[in-house]
Amino acid sequence: MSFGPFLLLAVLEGTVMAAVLALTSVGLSLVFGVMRVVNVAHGEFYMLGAILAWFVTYYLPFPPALAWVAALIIAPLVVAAIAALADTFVLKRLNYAPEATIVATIGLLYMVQQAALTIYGPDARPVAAPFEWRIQLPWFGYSGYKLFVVGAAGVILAAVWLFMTRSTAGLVMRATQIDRDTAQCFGINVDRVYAGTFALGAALAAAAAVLIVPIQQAHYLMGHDPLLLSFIVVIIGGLGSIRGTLVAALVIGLSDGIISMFFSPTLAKIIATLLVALVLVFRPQGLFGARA
Amino acid sequence: MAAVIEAQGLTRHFGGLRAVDGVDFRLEQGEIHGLIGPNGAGKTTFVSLLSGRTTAQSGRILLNGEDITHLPAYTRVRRGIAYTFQITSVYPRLTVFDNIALAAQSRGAADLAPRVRAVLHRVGLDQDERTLAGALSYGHQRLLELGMGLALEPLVLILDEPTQGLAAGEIAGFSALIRSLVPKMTILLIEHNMDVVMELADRITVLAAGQVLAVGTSDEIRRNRAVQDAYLGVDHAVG
Amino acid sequence: MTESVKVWSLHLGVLALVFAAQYVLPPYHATNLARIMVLAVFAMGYNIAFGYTGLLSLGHALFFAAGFYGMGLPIGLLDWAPVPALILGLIAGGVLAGLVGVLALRTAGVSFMIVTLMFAQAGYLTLLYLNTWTGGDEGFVVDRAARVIAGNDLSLDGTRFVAAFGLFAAAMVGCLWLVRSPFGRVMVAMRENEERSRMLGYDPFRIKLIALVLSGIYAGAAGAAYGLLFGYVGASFATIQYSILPMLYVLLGGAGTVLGPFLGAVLMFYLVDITSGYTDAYLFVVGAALVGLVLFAPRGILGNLRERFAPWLP
Amino acid sequence: MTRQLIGTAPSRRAVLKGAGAGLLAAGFVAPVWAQAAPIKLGFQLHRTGIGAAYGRWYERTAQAALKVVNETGGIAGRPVEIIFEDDGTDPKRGAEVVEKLVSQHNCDLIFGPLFSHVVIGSAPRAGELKVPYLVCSEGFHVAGGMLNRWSMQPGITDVRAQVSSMAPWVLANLGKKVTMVFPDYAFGHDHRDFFTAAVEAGGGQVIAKIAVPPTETSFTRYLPQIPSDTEVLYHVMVGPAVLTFVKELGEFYGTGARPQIFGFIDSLEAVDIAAPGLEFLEGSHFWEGHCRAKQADASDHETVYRAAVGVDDNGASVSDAKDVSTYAHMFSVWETLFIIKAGMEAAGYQSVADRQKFVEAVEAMTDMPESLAHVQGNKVFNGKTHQVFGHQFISKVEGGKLMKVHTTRIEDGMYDDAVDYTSQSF
Repeated sequence: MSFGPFLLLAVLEGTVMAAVLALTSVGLSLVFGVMRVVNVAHGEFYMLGAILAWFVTYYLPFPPALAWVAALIIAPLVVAAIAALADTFVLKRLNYAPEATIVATIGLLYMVQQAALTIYGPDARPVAAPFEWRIQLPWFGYSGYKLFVVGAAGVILAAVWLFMTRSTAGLVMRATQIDRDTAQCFGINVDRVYAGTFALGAALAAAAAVLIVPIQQAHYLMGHDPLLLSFIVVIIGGLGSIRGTLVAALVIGLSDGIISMFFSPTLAKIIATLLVALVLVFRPQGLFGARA
Repeated sequence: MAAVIEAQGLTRHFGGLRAVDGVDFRLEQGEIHGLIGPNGAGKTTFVSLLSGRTTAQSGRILLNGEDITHLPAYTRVRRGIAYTFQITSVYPRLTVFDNIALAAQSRGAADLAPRVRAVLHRVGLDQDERTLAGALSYGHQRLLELGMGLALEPLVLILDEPTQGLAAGEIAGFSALIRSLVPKMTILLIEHNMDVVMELADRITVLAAGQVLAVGTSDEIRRNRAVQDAYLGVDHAVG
Repeated sequence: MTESVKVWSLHLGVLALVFAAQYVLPPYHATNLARIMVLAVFAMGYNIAFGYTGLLSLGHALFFAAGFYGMGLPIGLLDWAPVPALILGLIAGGVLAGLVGVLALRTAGVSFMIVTLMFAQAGYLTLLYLNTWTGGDEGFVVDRAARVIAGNDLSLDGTRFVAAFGLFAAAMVGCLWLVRSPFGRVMVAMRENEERSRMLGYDPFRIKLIALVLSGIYAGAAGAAYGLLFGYVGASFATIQYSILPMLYVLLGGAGTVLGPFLGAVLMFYLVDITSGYTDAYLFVVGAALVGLVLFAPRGILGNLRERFAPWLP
Repeated sequence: MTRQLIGTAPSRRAVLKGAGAGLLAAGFVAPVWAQAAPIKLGFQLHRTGIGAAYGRWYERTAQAALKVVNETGGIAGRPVEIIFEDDGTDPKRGAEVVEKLVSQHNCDLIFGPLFSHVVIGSAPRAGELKVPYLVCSEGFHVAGGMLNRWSMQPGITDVRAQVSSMAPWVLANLGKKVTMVFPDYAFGHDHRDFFTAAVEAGGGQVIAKIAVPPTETSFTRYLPQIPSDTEVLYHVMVGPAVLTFVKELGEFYGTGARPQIFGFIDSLEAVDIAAPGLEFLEGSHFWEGHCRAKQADASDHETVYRAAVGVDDNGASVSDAKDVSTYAHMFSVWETLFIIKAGMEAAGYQSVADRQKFVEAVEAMTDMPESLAHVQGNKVFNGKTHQVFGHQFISKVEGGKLMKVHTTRIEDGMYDDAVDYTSQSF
């Protein structure tokens, strides 16, 4: 294939990846920003979203499109509820001590993963896309659903943006992020803000999974990769900075596709991982984040 | 007299705030030197510059004539500048012995136990060797903090508000202890309690808005009109 | 009885019991104990960094794997004798820990965890990338003929136990000596209050780097020994699981105690071994153990014991 | 651990046939062999971890084979028991499981693992314990000489044989210029190396080799690397993302021109070939170790086997048509159990003291004719390399079903011995 179409495909793929990555990473970033908690179980919330989507579409007697829409509503809600419980019964009791919460979320990761294996089983199962539509370009074909994913992710992100900037709840969250103690003095129920933030972060991951699951399959080990990638995005974007996270998701998503054109993909991953570590060492505020 | 520490044009700004602004300062061998000034005058920033906890933007710091401006804090400690914290900063989960030992072994591990016990004796904590530092009363923790400073066997001991939170009875003992340290050591004392400063200090430097307002003996400072206006009057009115 | 006598008799007593166990335990448990001892050495190394110095690393699998490959590659590719290969494995762990430390120790807390995690992940991918030599994900078998030291065949259960015990005993005595030394006290001071320690004249970077290198040497020694004693070197030992494993052992047994890592390794090993007999959900048990520990017993078993009954426990 | 003593219930019928109603009336219903100590076989099972999707079907096949063995007299008249232990698809745990099965459960031997790293990690311990270790892995590690005298692969052919025997047919029927897409780890490298060698030997050319990292979950961006003059696209993928790979391949080519596609069924193992998005596979070809869809010429044994395992004519579970089995691989578990039976009976196996005799008995095996014990087809065992050789199948997707179009000869997959285990000591 000649370079032009090759690049076009890389850009298309990169955009899809960026869209999904932005959703999962914003969730992670939100939790870190407001609560100062690094949630290692974030990938498992993503996985739960995908698995729940499978259950919903499998058992609801709706046509694929409707079943998928139902999954997009139900799965994030259920995952959010689970996250809120985890926050109330585990993280809150740890007073959100950074290191203890990391260890605890590692524990949660194992528990969720194993529960998924026991209940859902070891197989990778497909979820039918809400619609089947393929775009045929002169050089290659492309899934119309993937383009829809980009749009849907954009809509969800815009909604989150409006929520954070326009709604009272969003204002309260941002106030808590800036100064927890002062927020408490103003009568903000910080416990509830934290539980809500943790739930919202998890719900975003679950929503990303529902979007992706017609492209990939629901599998109990699928949370690992998005976790690492969203870590990378959140770090590059600057820990806790939502704007930086979005920019980083776009950059990482696009560059991933293009880099792997030039390097052995495994080598590309090694280099990318090392670069992220070095960014954290030498530019802890991230490449795009404002100074801490 | 020779200067142990000499600062020349020391400056440190935080954004628009001129915390320390071109301060010249001499600490003479064997003296107790008081450092006073209203809140926000830059006292803590100034001693942080001396001890190396903060880096200077310009100016020089000399220790016995040697330029230490760019040395990291831990090296300055080893060269003989000890700093005791304003907010008690002992290791609460370690024993009193270990707290002192950590300071003492910074000067070398030989004869550690006897040296630690000598310091404990000096600050009057002989009986508490095995106690966890966190279990000590606040006054004893201040003593422990001071003991850690002593165990470093420094040339200069910087005491950041050592009597803060102490009862009147404790302050007397504390003052006696400090007076016993000179002239072998040199003391730089930051203190809010004017009675303590006036009683202990051989000389006093007054900082205001990051600059030196006056230097002199306690009597000279008391009489200094500028100081009265800028500081003492306010202080007396409040206290 | 002075404290010193008490401490040494307790630890030497434990060592004597562990040594004697090989004559009492059925073969299955004796071999398990040999495995546990080597894993405990790894955990002791982790404990030096995390338990004593307060460095919560998520990248120790890298140093563990460095031991495996530092030992296995020279044997497999260059026909080295086992003893120099073991030593190279140990050095490899220390050198990698030093390299990672020089960079990662510029960060602290959460960033330190993530940076170490990233380095370990890069290390794992590198093992896959260099599959021509490392065997990639499959790994390779260490030739049985190469597992003989001075006529002692390490593939025999008795010899292996003694070899594992030798490493374990050396590691434990070394650890006990270290944490009771003045340097051990400074490590703890870094964990408790880095800023205060700096103002006592200690360079935090240097102290932490030394602790991390020592920790890496332990991990490397354990990895090299595990590969040599059990005859297999593989990239799976470089995965994140093997960074979490020693953390789990240490948290369970008691961070900052000399015997804690071993106790944690024994309990965790049998927790998995026994629960896997009843349910395939033993990972759930591991996860629940982690959550339960940080929630209800953050100091671990020996940590709690020390707090209540035995303040002298190192 | 799951204990399955199928000695009692299923065998009752068989016993009763001979025993007559009198015994039944007397309440004497226990099987005759209840007196004989059972033979205990350890099964190293990927119940959790990355291999769990295969493990589930391996366990199911083992249970089915066990039932048949016990119903037909057990091994040398003794009932057989299988003890399953989960290895988490992890080499360290794998070695511990070997230990546990042998030392704690006193199993006579061990079989069943699939994933190569588990096999390689566990085999040294099996050798030290001097316990037969029969793997169902299709890896080249046994015949490659990396393992030891106690490790054997008598139930399934290895990758090298599979791949080499495909090349002549692919070159003759699909095209000469081949592009390979494979996972960037050991299993994929075996494909790359052995298939490339075979293609070059046959006068063809591998024009591009596209290695995909094992952690990848999306593949479209690798696909433009397929050169446009490719005549045959050879693909093999494993892991949970296989369906994604095949779907994206379909999207990529869409309705445009595309090369011939030849895949290893591993890319679609446990996946319904009629899943939406896979329509483009119509007309493409697959290697199959065992034909998933029941073929017109299927033997009676095959019918019995499907019924016993509970698999329908499409290769899916009889209880859930969407639950597709790992049909192309799991027969190896079945056949291995029957080889264990034959080996033990030939060796006059009594107790663990006869383990060496058992290995020697298996080493002495050569021809394995198609039968209920060898449902996949007849095979030839090479005692020196401990590796079995057999037929391979090439199927074409026709009407959403895999229809067999070619069966290779056993000799097609043979190669020079890389090792002689019989010269090694026990």
